[in-house]
Amino acid sequence: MSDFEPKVVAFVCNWCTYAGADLTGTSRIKYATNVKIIRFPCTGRIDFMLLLKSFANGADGIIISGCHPNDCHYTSGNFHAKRRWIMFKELMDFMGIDMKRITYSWVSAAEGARWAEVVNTTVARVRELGPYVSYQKMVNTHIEEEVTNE
Amino acid sequence: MKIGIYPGCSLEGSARDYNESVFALAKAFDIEPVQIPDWNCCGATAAHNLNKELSLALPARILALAEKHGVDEILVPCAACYSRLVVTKHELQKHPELKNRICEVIEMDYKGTSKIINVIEWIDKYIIPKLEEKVKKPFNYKVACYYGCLLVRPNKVLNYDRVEDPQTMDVVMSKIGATAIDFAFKTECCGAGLSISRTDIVSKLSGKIIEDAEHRGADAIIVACPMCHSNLDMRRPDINKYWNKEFNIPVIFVTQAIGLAVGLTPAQVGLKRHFVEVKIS
Amino acid sequence: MSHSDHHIERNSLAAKVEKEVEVKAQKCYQCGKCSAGCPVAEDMDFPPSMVLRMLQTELPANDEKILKSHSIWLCVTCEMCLTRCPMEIDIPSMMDYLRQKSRSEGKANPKAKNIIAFHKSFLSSIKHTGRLFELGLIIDYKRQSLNLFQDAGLAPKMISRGKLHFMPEKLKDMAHIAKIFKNTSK
Amino acid sequence: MARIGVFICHCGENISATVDCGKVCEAASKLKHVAYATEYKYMCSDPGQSLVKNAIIEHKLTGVVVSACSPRMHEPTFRKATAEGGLNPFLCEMANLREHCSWVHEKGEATTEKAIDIVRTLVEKVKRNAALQPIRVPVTKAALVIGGGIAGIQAALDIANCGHKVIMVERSPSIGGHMSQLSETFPTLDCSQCILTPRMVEVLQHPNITLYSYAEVEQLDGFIGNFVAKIRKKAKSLDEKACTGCGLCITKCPQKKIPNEFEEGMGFRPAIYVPFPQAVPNRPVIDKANCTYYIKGKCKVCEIVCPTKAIRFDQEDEVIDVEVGAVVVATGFDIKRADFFPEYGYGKLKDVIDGLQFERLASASGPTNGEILRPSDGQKPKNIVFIACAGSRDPAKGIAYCSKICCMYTAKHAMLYKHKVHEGNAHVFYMDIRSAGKNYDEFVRRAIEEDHVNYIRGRVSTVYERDGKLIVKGVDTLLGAQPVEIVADMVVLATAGVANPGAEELAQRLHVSYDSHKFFAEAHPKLKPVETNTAGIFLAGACQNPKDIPDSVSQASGAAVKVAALFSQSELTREPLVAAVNRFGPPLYSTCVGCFMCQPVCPYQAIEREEIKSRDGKVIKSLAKINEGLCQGCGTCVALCRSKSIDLYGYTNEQVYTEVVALLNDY
Ligand SMILES: Cc1cc2nc3c(=O)[nH]c(=O)nc-3n(C[C@H](O)[C@H](O)[C@H](O)COP(=O)(O)OP(=O)(O)OC[C@H]3O[C@@H](n4cnc5c(N)ncnc54)[C@H](O)[C@@H]3O)c2cc1C
Ligand SMILES: Cc1cc2nc3c(=O)[nH]c(=O)nc-3n(C[C@H](O)[C@H](O)[C@H](O)COP(=O)(O)OP(=O)(O)OC[C@H]3O[C@@H](n4cnc5c(N)ncnc54)[C@H](O)[C@@H]3O)c2cc1C
Ligand code: SF4
Ligand code: SF4
Ligand code: SF4
Ligand code: SF4
Ligand code: SF4
Ligand code: SF4
Ligand code: SF4
Ligand code: SF4
Repeated sequence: MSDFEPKVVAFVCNWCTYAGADLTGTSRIKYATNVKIIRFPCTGRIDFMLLLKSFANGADGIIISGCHPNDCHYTSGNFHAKRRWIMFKELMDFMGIDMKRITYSWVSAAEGARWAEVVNTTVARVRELGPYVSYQKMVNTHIEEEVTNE
Repeated sequence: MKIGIYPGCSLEGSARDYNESVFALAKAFDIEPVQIPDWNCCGATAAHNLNKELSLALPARILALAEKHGVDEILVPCAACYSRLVVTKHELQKHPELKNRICEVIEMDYKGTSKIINVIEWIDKYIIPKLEEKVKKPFNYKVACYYGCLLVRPNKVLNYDRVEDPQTMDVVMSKIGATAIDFAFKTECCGAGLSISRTDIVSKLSGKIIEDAEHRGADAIIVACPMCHSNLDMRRPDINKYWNKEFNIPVIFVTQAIGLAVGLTPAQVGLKRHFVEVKIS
Repeated sequence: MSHSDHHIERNSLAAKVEKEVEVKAQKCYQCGKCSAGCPVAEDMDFPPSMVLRMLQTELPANDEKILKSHSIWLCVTCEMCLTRCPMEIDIPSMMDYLRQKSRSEGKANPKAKNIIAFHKSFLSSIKHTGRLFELGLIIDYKRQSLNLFQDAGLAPKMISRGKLHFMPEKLKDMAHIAKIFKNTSK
Repeated sequence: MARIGVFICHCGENISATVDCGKVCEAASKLKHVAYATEYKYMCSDPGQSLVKNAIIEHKLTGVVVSACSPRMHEPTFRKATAEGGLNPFLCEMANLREHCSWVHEKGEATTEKAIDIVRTLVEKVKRNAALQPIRVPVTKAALVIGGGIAGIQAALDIANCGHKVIMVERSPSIGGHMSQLSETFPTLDCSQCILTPRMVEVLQHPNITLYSYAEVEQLDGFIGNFVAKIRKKAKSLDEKACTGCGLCITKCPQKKIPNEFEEGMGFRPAIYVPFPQAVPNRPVIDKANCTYYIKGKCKVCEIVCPTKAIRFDQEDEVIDVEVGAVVVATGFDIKRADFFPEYGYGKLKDVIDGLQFERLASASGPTNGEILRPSDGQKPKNIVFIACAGSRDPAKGIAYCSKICCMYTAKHAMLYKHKVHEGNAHVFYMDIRSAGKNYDEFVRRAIEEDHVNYIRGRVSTVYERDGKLIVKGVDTLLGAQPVEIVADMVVLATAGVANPGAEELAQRLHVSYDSHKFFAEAHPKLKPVETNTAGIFLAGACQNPKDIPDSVSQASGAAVKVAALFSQSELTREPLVAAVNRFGPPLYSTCVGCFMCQPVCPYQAIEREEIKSRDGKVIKSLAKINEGLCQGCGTCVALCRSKSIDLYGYTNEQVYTEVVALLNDY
């Protein structure tokens, strides 16, 4: 287990967290290489089915991060994201998704250090949890069976 | 609809005059309110000063008794009791756990179904509709309607009339021919809670009310609360001494005024029991 | 996480008032409207807004002053302050709580002796008869307050006007009242 | 077949010191559909950019991935280079190897691996990019200014002076707003009319401004650059061209006892009237609700006396459409009126008045010609009490906010009183003195130190009348809440500044947001204080929150610049990263099921309803449709739509799902 390197996908908004992560870079603050970022215009755009898709494709952890409440570039995109997140979280919980693998956070364009912290704590936590094979197995077996049936 | 009456301790004692006028007036209008059997004291100021649970339990017993006897509407002529009962009902409705606890204390069921009305509401509902035809001797006086604290406060709970410059009693008085003057002390406190223990404060506060009413040329102060009455009437010698004045404006219960207007005698409405002589009528 | 998520243990009187009667002293912005309208403010050692200010400090010395104050006993629960307070601070309920606390901690102001004596006599009258027996109350109060001559003229006048009963009117179910008193005595 | 070019930047050593660029280049060149991969020291330099241009041509590239710094830094640079190479600029993507990789990780295999993952992801994305065209929206270079107070006047003049047409709509018969009612203004005490009237006249005479007074905006359709406003011009019962403004009708109208709004009810006006002598336009209107002729069918005195026969009793409201490219909302505010403060006798006691009434008393053109006289008996008040925060900062009365202007005008009132009634005493009950403006605190200090206004810190509990005097019961909290009782002749309440009546309806008609107190809401509290949520609609003045004149004027000029900037081009070009609801031919038309769940979540009201009609005009289906002029591309609707009928250009479902798969799978 000790050489397990978790794969973590980060869905971030362009205006706050993406810019915040840029600042982490400009400030040369180091963090784990395990996290890779996908840029969205706003957390409001994030379709939570993407989370399932990510887990199915081998992600061990996920970060969702956008502007702080009331600071959304589009005034209320992050608010709607948050609302949908609350609903979706319950659904995923019900479906047996391990919610400890998902971090939902706010990182502003000025919080470079905070982004590094969010990344590092998430990676550490997911490392602790180990690879999320149970989910991948479940989804992927299903696909393979379909393929062999053809 | 069954209308009950909760007289409260003072109507049985120091405010017998009020009691007599309420019942005489009811009779004149063919209403027969039934006393809530075996009622107890509401606990008044003393209870909530010293013991919160007791201050809810005592009124709760009264309300539970009313419910038990199928009373839909309880007339509470004493403003202090009225306030205690409404506040208790409100508190128990707001806090279900508290309600359960109080039900345990009083060992009775309580649902909160009976409506609690004060004397003005009662007059409004049962007397006013038939008043016009019955007025024999219009009450042609200038009156200062004194509401006191407990008829309108706490306003958010009682939800009765405007808390500043209330009007309901003024309107009732105008229906029997009186002129209600504008009066700055309508809802100032008379000091009721300190009635016996701090006569000096009571004399000061009650005196202000009397002074203002007299100053504005009122012939009488109209009240709807036995506490207000005892402070403004029975305490008059103390007040006069404290203020070094000779105030002699009479203090009349709203039910007495209406009673006189519909032809009841001063004795029937208990006027002779007053300390300050009522020269009018 | 909300801004108010500070989990600091507070043991002040203000914290107790907040817990017991849901009155948040910190909401008071010291406008003074309560004191301006309070009928007994001028007789108080600390007008209501000052009591709130002292609570806000959360200093033991101020808490002590409040519990030992005359003010809390002079408040007549007229509700004027609550009616007009812009922040809707329930001072009357707070005063009720402070009085009970003051007495249970044996800190009641000596000047309030008569006021407390009266309330006690009142309750004891109810305890024994279920209703208020006014003559009994006056006698008991005089005994407790040793204020024998106060109101000497009142009783005879009341009697002559049929306003004082000589015998208490007792409830039928006195046992019930006794139980209620017992159940609520902590 | 896609042919993607990958350009790996060293950024001097910024990237290459930790990322093995050669290895990334090699890996990139092996990716499916990558036709060309190269590395270079400074991609953003001129030779670097030429590298992209030439490669596009040489290798017939269909997509470009510049693997360098953050797209927030150089995306425009490389999109431009891509366009210069003859490719649609939206077919260029940037892989962030610097801020998100080389700068945040140590040198090593994992870092290079991550760089490769990032490049792969963007290669997959760019394959699915569409060649987008910038959205061009024509701009109607005329602005609508709603409200003719000082804010509206300032905005209108500024825009008009930039050479653009302005249509000003004012609800009342004259422009001027509250400022026209003021006597003198803080912090300099100059005469309000003297500085305002020239501005009002300028509006009337400006060749670029069309003024519709006694008019209201009934409806606003369209979007930035292309609005259509429906304006109702209320019937003035007057032919404005024929009327010379002689005023004969006004003096002869027998109906004289109508409370004068301009004088705040402290005077009367006839049924045909001009609100105040300096009114603009200076032509009367007939107040139909109070005119004897309209009520009883008889009178017509005005018509008889009018020398130019200008009266038109049969005139009807007229509704006109105007086309504008931008809107400035400047409808101002109001103050809390009577019966709000029963404990102070406001609305009941004649000598308890509000701030605007005091302004009229202090105004040389007011009902008392500038003498401070109390309304009840016309006596000069010897003792006057001002109560600040009357209703503001009072959650129990529903207003928790500070009205911002009243500390200042209260100090001004007390000062004016002292200047006019030398022997009088002025007392101010206050909670805090909020005077944070240039020369403001000095002004308040002057009232206290030089004019000896008695400031008492504490709130008043009650005001009642006794023997013609007003008893004011307060406390001095700085003296331990010591009671203060003042026997006053007059009490002035600085009542809360509130939203104008009708503000909520107007906001709904304009589709702009408003706060819980019905004040118009800005797009961002700090960085977009003059914009609204709706592109092309701007705010000026006290309609946003209570403000004084300097603040109102500054904001109005700010709004004017925003409008002028918009009008500086004849077309608006916008990034085409907007959402769209899918459409196909019959029988399905779209997968949109018409639930319209997306409509309320859009922060920009960009989602409209479209009706698909059959040949005979019957509505077959209602579908969501996105107005690309309004959409800002946040994508909230996309994530929300359950039938997946909406997609966002630049971030399509296909693109983002592919990114996830590519990021996690090394193939
Ligand atoms: C008592 C008092 C004293 C003051 N003293 C001073 C002072 O000394 N110095 C100072 O700097 N500021 C002072 N002010 C503040 C000053 O009045 C405001 O800053 C200023 O009036 C704001 O201008 P405005 O144009 O935003 O709004 P307003 O003056 O309110 O003008 C708004 C205009 O819009 C019109 N309108 C409203 N709704 C509509 C609609 N739906 N359609 C069309 N038109 C509409 C109105 O009729 C009005 O003409 C004082 C305010 C008060 C209340
Ligand atoms: C402690 C503190 C906390 C604050 N917190 C907040 C807050 O929470 N929210 C808020 O809204 N506001 C806050 N402010 C106020 C905020 O900082 C100012 O409103 C804002 O900075 C003003 O912006 P400015 O561009 O006018 O001036 P500045 O920020 O001062 O910028 C002026 C610029 O001009 C340059 N400059 C100066 N002279 C010359 C010259 N001769 N030639 C060329 N360049 C020159 C300076 O180097 C500087 O870059 C705070 C201020 C302080 C002091
Ligand atoms: S406002 Fe929206 S777009 Fe902006 S950074 Fe936040 S979540 Fe992202
Ligand atoms: S009125 Fe309310 S806010 Fe004002 S001082 Fe009293 S308690 Fe505090
Ligand atoms: S309730 Fe007590 S504190 Fe409040 S105004 Fe009345 S006497 Fe004063
Ligand atoms: S018709 Fe109307 S406006 Fe004209 S004079 Fe008569 S009342 Fe006045
Ligand atoms: S309507 Fe006629 S009378 Fe009236 S102002 Fe105009 S021109 Fe003069
Ligand atoms: S500006 Fe001054 S008077 Fe007005 S609400 Fe604010 S603090 Fe009160
Ligand atoms: S100087 Fe600063 S701290 Fe002092 S009152 Fe003004 S704004 Fe407040
Ligand atoms: S992308 Fe955002 S702005 Fe555009 S229509 Fe959808 S919700 Fe509205």
